[in-house]
Amino acid sequence: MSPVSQETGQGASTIHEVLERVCPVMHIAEGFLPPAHAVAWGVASAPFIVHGVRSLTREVREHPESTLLLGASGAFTFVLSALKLPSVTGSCSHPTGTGLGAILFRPPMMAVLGTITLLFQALLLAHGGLTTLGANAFSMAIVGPWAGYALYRLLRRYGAPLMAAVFFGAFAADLSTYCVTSAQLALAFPDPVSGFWGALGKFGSIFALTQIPLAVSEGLLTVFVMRLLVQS
Amino acid sequence: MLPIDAAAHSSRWRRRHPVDKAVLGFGLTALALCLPPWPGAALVALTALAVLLGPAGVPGRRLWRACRVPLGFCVTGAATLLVQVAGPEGFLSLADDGPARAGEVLLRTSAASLGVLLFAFTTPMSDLLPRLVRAGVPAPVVDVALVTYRMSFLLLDSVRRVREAQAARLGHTTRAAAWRSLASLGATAFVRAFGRAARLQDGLAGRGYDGALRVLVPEAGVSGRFACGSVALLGSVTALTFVLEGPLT
Amino acid sequence: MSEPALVALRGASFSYEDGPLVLSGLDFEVREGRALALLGRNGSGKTTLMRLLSGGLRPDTGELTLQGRPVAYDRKGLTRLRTTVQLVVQDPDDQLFAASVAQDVSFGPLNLGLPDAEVRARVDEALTALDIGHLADRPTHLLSYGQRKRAAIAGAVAMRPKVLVLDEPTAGLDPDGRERLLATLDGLREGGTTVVMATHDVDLALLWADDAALLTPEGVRCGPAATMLPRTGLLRQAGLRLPWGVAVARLLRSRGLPAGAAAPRTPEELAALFVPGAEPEGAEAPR
Amino acid sequence: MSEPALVALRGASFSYEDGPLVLSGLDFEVREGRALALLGRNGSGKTTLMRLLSGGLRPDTGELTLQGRPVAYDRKGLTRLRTTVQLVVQDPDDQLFAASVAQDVSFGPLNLGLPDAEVRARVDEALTALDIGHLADRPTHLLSYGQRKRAAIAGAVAMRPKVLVLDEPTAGLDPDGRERLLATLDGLREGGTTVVMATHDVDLALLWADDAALLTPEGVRCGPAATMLPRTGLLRQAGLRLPWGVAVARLLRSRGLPAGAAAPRTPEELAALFVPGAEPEGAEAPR
Repeated sequence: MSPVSQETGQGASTIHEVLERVCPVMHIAEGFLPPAHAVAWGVASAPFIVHGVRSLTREVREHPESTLLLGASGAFTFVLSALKLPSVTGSCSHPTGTGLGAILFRPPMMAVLGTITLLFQALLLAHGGLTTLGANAFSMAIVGPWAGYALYRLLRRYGAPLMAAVFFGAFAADLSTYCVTSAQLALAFPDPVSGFWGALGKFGSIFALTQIPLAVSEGLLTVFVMRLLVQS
Repeated sequence: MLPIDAAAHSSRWRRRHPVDKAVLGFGLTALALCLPPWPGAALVALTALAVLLGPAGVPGRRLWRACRVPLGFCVTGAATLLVQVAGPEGFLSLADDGPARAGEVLLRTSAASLGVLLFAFTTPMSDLLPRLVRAGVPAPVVDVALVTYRMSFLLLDSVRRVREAQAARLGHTTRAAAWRSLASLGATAFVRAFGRAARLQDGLAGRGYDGALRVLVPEAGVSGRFACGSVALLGSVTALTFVLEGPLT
Repeated sequence: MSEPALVALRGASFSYEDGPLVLSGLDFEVREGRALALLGRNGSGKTTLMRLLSGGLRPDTGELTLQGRPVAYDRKGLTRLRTTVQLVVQDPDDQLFAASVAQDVSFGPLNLGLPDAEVRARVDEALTALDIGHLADRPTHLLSYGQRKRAAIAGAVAMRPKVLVLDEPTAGLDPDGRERLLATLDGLREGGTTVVMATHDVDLALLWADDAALLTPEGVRCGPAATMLPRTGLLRQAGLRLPWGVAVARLLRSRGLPAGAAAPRTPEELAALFVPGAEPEGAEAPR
Repeated sequence: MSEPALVALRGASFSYEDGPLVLSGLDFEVREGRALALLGRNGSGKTTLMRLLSGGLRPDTGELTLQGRPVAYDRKGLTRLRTTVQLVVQDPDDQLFAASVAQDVSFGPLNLGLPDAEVRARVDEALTALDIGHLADRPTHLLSYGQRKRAAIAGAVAMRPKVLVLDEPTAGLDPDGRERLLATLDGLREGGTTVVMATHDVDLALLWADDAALLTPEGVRCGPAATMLPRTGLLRQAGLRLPWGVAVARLLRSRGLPAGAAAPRTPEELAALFVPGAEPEGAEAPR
């Protein structure tokens, strides 16, 4: 394969490259968490996912045509998280898509769509994992969307302009996702000396601090996309 | 397309019931998590690798390519275990048991990943998703997942073509252009996804679409022999771990 | 013919929400066993007409009848309609939703409430009719365009419709693929299915169809293909051109070469008009 | 011609990841001012070849040259390539991503870093060339298929490429739309753009192209359209049929009617082969 490379700033030419050649995906990998933690995060996610499944089932029962629309939303979430995000600092990452998804489809739906996306990423791309599905769902499909959506609604209620609310919503969704990931890792691997807080510092500086510029990028992207969507 | 997906559809074990492959693959993953990493996870990894490359017939190159992805995360994550914060030797210092912990985590992750990959490389989504209903997942969720799966490929394809068209008009040469391109790519993907859904709705109406996506599950039986063999294999790995644990540690 | 048409629209008008009238006071019928080509320019309402016929849209005024009886747009009426008329849209991706070909084809029969064994039999039958039995377990997203097109048609055929309506079935196919598809359609016709096809291609219509229906601004004009398609004025109204053979025969005739009045459908038929004789080697008919 | 080709591939091979070789050891060139038709069956690699020419893909081996100089796949080299060769893909929706037609067409010129006035001038020029000046402010999703196709071509034309490569530009257009598009392409050619077109339609290729390139399993075979397209064996290798006019002329000739050796492109040319004389009324040429 020799598609014209990303590095020269040109288009990717195979899906494979669009997806994974460029930069790492920040899902907790298969088997990375000890069994007790994996189970605990699964239990913590369960009520949110069950709640999401209930509202999805209700939605489909009331509006049968929404099956296809929800499927389209899922595909959009999946594809969005596969795009490459140019960062303001030059490093790169994928958008989480959780902020945009939460604003467009609401957090309960995102709990289900996000989990489906994570399942596909685990089985089709080896991103993330099944044993860590609970933990990843908690950060990406639950905390991220809820945090982003909450901030978005709050800002809107206090009269912030739409695009400002969208920016901070997406920013918060992205950043909170990675803060939770760092905390999950710190809980599983406390520092031998300074314990949880030291570990949080370590993981945070790798997974959350480096994410701040990327969260800015995701906020900007979300604003641009929303602006185009509002236009058309 | 997606290499794991393509491999699964042409897998030698394609005809096996997903439960067969789940018992073996997820069993190995469970062992990787539960057994002591040394020598347990190492044994699990070796077993999974042997099954993948041997009887399951997965090409080594494809497997390696799929493995590279999680490895990046694991190495970064494991590296943090090498250092400790605020110890007696300064703010950041090497942790005494760092290499051991990092090694254990790497072993466990690799072994667990190989177990899931054994399932993923041999079981296409078309065999798995419709059966989830029988496993208790509500049908509407499975339907949505089914559409998500199908439409993701269409959408990825569109996104690939749109990106290339943008590149052809120099859409990635400057940072401003790259942002402009990415934003319109995201918006296009959204519009495309919902346009597709609307047209699919019309396309399916004639065949009686009423919101439920009923499909016939491929015929395949759970093989008692395969399941017994898998359990026996898992048992031997466990036993071997406990036998070797003493001498090796 | 006193027998009622298999499917017919009587005085049907239709407009999309907030849009202008697409079809107005339209009469149109599909007769059993007659291969029918539906011709007209882009935007003339071909697709709308096909969706009205297959129940995807409901006429604003006028009615749709099946074997003389008006269609009721309730569950029972629609089921009757769907087992009589099946539409295959132009883009196969608008019809394929499932992860594998066999699963997709099974969707319609399952919705009819048939038992699994019967569904499986229908799926096999449809895949065989479309010559894609070997693709049954293949995922739809790994198929070529031509294969996806066949899979989409198989999904409709599995409903065992009396009438199969195809929107531009040969669009995007290369000459070989086109020829194979036409052969497949001939097979379906022999099996008793009435086939209707929308197309831009007058040469194809003349070659393949018994009857031609032309959508003009003045309404739809139907008749035997061999008498409809040489009518220059009518074709011009429908935004179409004369078929090649007809155009050449007319030119040669007007220049004094003697020839019959038939509308030649292939180069062979055209040549035979002028010089009756055995077929030579090496000259293949474009279809 | 000793002048180097405008664009050329030399010994180019390409395969998609994990896939078989699509093209191997391919030599292909586009000569300035020659209308070139690229023909071949589905899956023969037409689209891949066009993506290689326009820099969307990079050959695994061999090289792409612009006016004799190899293309460097860095930012500067690709910019040079993309201001020389522009590809218009088959589905216009893959190329239209801005909200309005004018915005979409301005995308390329803006990325060239041109001043606003110049961008505006280029957009106007491109819209005029494609005859869609009146659609400038229309949202792209409200356009008809033919209009979207024109808008997509305008986006490429606004880059002022020396070579415009079009993938099946007439697919999905009705005869009128097709004729208008061909007239537009003639206009672009008169303006100095070299046009390359991939198509399945041998009649169209014979009518429109100066040169024809046939993709066969043995490689690509190029030559003047009038000598390439009557070659039955070569066409069969490429999965194609003889053009209508050629097939009829050959049949008539083989039956003893006297005629020249030319490949007739229209019914008129065909008729004139046998009965030279004035054009009669009422028989229009299908294009």
